Amino acid sequence: MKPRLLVANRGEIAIRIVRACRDLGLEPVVVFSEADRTALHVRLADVAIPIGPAPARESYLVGAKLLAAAKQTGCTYVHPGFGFLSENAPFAQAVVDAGLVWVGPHPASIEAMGSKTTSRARMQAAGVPIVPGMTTPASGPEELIAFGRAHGFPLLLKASAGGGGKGMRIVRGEGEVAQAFERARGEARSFFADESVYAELYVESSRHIEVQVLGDTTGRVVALGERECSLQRRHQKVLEECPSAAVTPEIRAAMQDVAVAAARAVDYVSAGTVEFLLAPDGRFYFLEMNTRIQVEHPVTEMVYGVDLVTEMIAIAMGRPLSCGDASPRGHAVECRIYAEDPAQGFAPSPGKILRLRWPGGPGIRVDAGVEAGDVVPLDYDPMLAKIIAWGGNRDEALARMRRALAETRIEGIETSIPFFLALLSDPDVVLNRISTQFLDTWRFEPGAPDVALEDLALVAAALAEIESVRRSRGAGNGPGAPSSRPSTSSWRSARMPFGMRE
Amino acid sequence: MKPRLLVANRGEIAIRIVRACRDLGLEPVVVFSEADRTALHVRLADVAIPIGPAPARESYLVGAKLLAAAKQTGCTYVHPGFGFLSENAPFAQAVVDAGLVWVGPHPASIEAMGSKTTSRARMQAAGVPIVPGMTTPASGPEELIAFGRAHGFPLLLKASAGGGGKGMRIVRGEGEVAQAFERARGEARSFFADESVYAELYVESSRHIEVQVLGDTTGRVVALGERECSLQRRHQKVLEECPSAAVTPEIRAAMQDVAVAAARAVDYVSAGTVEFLLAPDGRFYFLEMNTRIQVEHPVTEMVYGVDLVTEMIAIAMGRPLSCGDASPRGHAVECRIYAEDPAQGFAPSPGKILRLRWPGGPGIRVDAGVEAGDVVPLDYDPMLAKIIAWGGNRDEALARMRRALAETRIEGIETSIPFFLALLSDPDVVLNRISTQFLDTWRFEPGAPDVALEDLALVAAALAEIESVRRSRGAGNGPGAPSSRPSTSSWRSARMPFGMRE
Amino acid sequence: MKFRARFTGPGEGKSREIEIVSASSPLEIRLDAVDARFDAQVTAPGSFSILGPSGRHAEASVHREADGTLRVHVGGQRFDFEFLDELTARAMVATGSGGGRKKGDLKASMPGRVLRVLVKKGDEVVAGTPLLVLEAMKMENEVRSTRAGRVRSVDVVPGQAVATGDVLARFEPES
Amino acid sequence: MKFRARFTGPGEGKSREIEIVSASSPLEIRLDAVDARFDAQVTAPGSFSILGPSGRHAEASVHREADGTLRVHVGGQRFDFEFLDELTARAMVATGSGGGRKKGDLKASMPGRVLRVLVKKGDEVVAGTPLLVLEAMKMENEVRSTRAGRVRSVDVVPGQAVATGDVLARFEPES
Repeated sequence: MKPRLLVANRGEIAIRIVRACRDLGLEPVVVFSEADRTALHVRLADVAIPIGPAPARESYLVGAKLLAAAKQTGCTYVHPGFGFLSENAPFAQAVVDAGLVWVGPHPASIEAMGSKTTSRARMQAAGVPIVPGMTTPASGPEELIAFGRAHGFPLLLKASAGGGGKGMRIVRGEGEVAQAFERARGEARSFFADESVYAELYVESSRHIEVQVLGDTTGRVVALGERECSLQRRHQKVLEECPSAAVTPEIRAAMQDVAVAAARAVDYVSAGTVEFLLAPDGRFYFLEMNTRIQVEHPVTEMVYGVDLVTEMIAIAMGRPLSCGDASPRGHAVECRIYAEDPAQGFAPSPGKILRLRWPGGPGIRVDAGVEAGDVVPLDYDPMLAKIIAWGGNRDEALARMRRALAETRIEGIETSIPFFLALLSDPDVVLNRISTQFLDTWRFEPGAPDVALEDLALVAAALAEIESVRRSRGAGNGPGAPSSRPSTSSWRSARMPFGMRE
Repeated sequence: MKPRLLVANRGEIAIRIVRACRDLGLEPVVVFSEADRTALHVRLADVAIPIGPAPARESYLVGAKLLAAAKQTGCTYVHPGFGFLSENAPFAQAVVDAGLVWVGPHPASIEAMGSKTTSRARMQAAGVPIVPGMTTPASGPEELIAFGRAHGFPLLLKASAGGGGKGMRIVRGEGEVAQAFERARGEARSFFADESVYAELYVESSRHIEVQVLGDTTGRVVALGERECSLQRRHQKVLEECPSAAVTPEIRAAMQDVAVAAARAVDYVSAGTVEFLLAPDGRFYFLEMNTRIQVEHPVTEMVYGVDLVTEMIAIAMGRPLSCGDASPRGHAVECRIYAEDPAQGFAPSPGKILRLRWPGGPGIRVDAGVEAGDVVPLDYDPMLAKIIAWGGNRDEALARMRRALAETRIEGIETSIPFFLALLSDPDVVLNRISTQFLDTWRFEPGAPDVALEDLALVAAALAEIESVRRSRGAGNGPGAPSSRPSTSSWRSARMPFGMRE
Repeated sequence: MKFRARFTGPGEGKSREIEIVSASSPLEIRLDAVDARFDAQVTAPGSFSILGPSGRHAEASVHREADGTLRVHVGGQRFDFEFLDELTARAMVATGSGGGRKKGDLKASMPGRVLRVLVKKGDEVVAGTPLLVLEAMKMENEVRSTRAGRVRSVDVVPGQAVATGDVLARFEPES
Repeated sequence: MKFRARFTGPGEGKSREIEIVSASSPLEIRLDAVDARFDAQVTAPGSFSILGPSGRHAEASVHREADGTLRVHVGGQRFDFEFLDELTARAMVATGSGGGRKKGDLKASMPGRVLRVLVKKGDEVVAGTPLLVLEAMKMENEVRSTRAGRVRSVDVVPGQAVATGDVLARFEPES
């Protein structure tokens, strides 16, 4: 019998892992909550085990249920995907303790990188550059001025007890320090009941760049280039590229060395990502390490010609790295297609997908979690799919992505595709003039309506209306009766296709 | 306004050209016969022109209609795809004469390579190796024996007026010559009313290997490696690879040089393919040159990281080659998915596609000409799509292809997918022990039924039957009424899905 | 059959007239009182392949939204119409009424759970005033006012689950 | 409801019994008189997601062929059944008859045009004898006999268009 691997996840990444298993000759076992009984990751599976109610905390987040499913089906391996329990060190340990193989880093590596403060201290000790900052609260304005003189302005004042951007304040010169210190303390007190504040160097117009690393059980650790992830909305990546057009060969070499050093410092095994903040002057600083596969891993795969998920599994089997010598070719870009309406402030748009066409042809890869007819549940992340486009260079990759997005048809729910079509036509994006702040101010404007299309739309609407009237008169029993009947589901009543004669 | 390009083809290759236009910023104009009014290549188009009745000789093969469509829509370029008029020198000339740009080689190059005998003579003059053969009919057994002594046995006796394998006879030694000569003459007389026969060297266990070439208007000609196309059924390629696992670096270098020399000999511009017969001893012989894009071009694209169709268009625009320095990476394999039933001797299986799922994920490319709901017409080639799988090496590419084929679901018509799944599991195919004769004797056997699957199938059939009975009693007016109604179409009556409650 | 289409999405307020003289093949259509040549083929329920003048082609899909709007996806763009038949259109012209939609109601554009209500009865709001926060798909979504007015009633409470189209609050518009 | 399934494709001639004790959730099924646990969900008309013992899962789609056969695509495999309900099954056992299909008829398995007819009434054929040539999708397709027998009638002529299921010829089987 083939060795079995438990896929401890759902949706698109579960399908990604199912495919990796099949490519390697393993048999994947999937799990599903009650909301996912007929989800695509189950439909594609040969073995599927129920693990409880829809809420993730009662199913996908319950380690004991996942372990029971693995035991029941005779699995040898457990792959956590991303999200859910993927960076949960106690679960990774429980998997190991149960005699199973965890497809990921040692629990201790997850633990070491799990806390932002601990990991920074450990990285600093390993010689990894971090954003210069005070390690204790500022005693007063003088200490802030001294810090500014040592590291340069602007500074970012932060509440020691803070988070989520609250109580943060940018200080652009010595003259602003005294007033800013008082205000930041006041805000810290009112938000967090703790007036301690400290300063970091504030890096303006910075980019989010991350390096893919892979380590095997022989102790070898390699870096497979970087990804450009600066286009973020609400701190959520929306579009990623490989390589970054802002990263020179020198920066890349230095960043890769640092990333490998960071991984080595925690005895890293498996695939991981070291995130950096890249300043416009080329300096870069460690942010954090993600001890799992990333959503955006396909852009690296297409450029380096590797399969990171099969590599993770092979490493977990004890095999040495097979892609240590991979070299980059061309450029890849990924768009995360979400069920949300960019014309309505990105409001979630769950519901039934009435029509669906994914793009195809040269340079296009689609990793989808849904098909036509599927209902996108409210219970989980609204990512429907990732569309990845490869081209010989960045311009070709962007052109192919625009073509692929225009070819895609998703009806019944709204998606982020119109947003991406507008974003990818923006001159700043085309010319790579972006930073992590770019989308804070960029506004989505749907393109001007095409007059010829408006005519075609009117014709379609009028024909549908006539059919609708005809049908309501004829009581729907003739040959032109609706082939899709209304049901009581709110999705369907909200978005009902016209029943037309074929 | 964007420059426009007329896509003088239909189906999958028309869509391939539409995508290339969009990737380059050109506007494609498609044409359609009455059978194709709602075909996918039309549905994906922004501009579509009708060119007449279903039979190709009244639509896609009528040059004047294509030229009129190009004129009417202000096209600058005409891309012929493959098949139809793609290797028709008079049509290419008519395009040029109409002041349009032909996306392909000079009409004179098409002409020069169009006749098998003329092209061989021309290639021989250019120093290209061809299979040793007599250029005049054999006067008697003595001449055949002399030829055999000069070039070796076995010989292949052929009728001078012949074709299609009729009247051919293999002669393995001098002792067989006399009798074989008499029989071959007799067959030639009865089949072709002409008893002339001649001999060629017969190359046993040979492979069909072809080299991709590209020439631009500056006179540069490059070769982009070879494709392995030995797996053929009825002289029709069914599965292609890049590179060929039988081609050593030395053979590749020599073959590429010969292919470039062959192309130069006819002043070749655009993409073309030089086909060779490769003997087990490593010697190779020119067969013919295809002066157009090939069906199997995607395997070269995936391995070399190039886009041959945009390259053809760019060359037609007068641009220099952009991919002359491309180098290979990994291995790609293509399966041509046909609407035919391998369990019924590959009988055509046209009809309505009721359900369709294409594969996705890493390393998979799908170039499809149809979607769910489409009716595959009887009028044209039954190729539905090409599935292409890339992997780091041949084994990985084959594993991914098996996974992709297993993931694919096409219902309502039969397809060649079960045939490919069996073929790709054959040890001879896996170990690359193939030749052009391989499929002559290989027999498709569906895999042994899986007992657990049989149980699941029984449950599904019983539930469908119960619903069917329930429905016929309830007259179909309840909430569980059929959502797809029977119609009078023969496709639909032949293959009717059960109407089940959702 | 003649329709007056009032645009409710992009190009809101615009109005055009379409008359289907014959819906069977070949189509006879008058657009804003001018004869126009189109060919429309149904490819699936509510889906059309439409050929217009000069070979212009697009796929169009028509859906009816919960509020009766016709939403057409065509060539990557989206158009929303309200269709008024001849009688309704004439009546509207006569009474000057704005059609059947109650513009004073705030309806849920998605299903979710009310996390916070940020306004109360009698509050004055302007375009952009945050009204309440809905949770759906693991995200908080602030619902803002699109126009100025006064809150007439708040119809939900924190913690309440709502479905698409449920009335969340009612307004008395300014002027 | 109890069915006797006779396999007509791979595994031809095999027979199994399935009883759906309850078709509503949870399913109650007896396979060959043994209770079995399955969960079946309809994912589209005629399409099911079926979970069997030990988590074994597959998608299954059921189509009814022109001759009444139930064709099930499941997990990449294809099964063809004839279903006999209890009465028919009992009658079959009583009479020893072979079910409703006329095995002596050669039917068109595809639509096409008859190019050539290679046999005539009274000819003896064996398994593999070419009977006629059909043209479809630009290809010539030789239709061969699957068994030995004598031609009772040829029901088509060259040039004739045929639809799937049309009778092409009739046979008197040997013995």
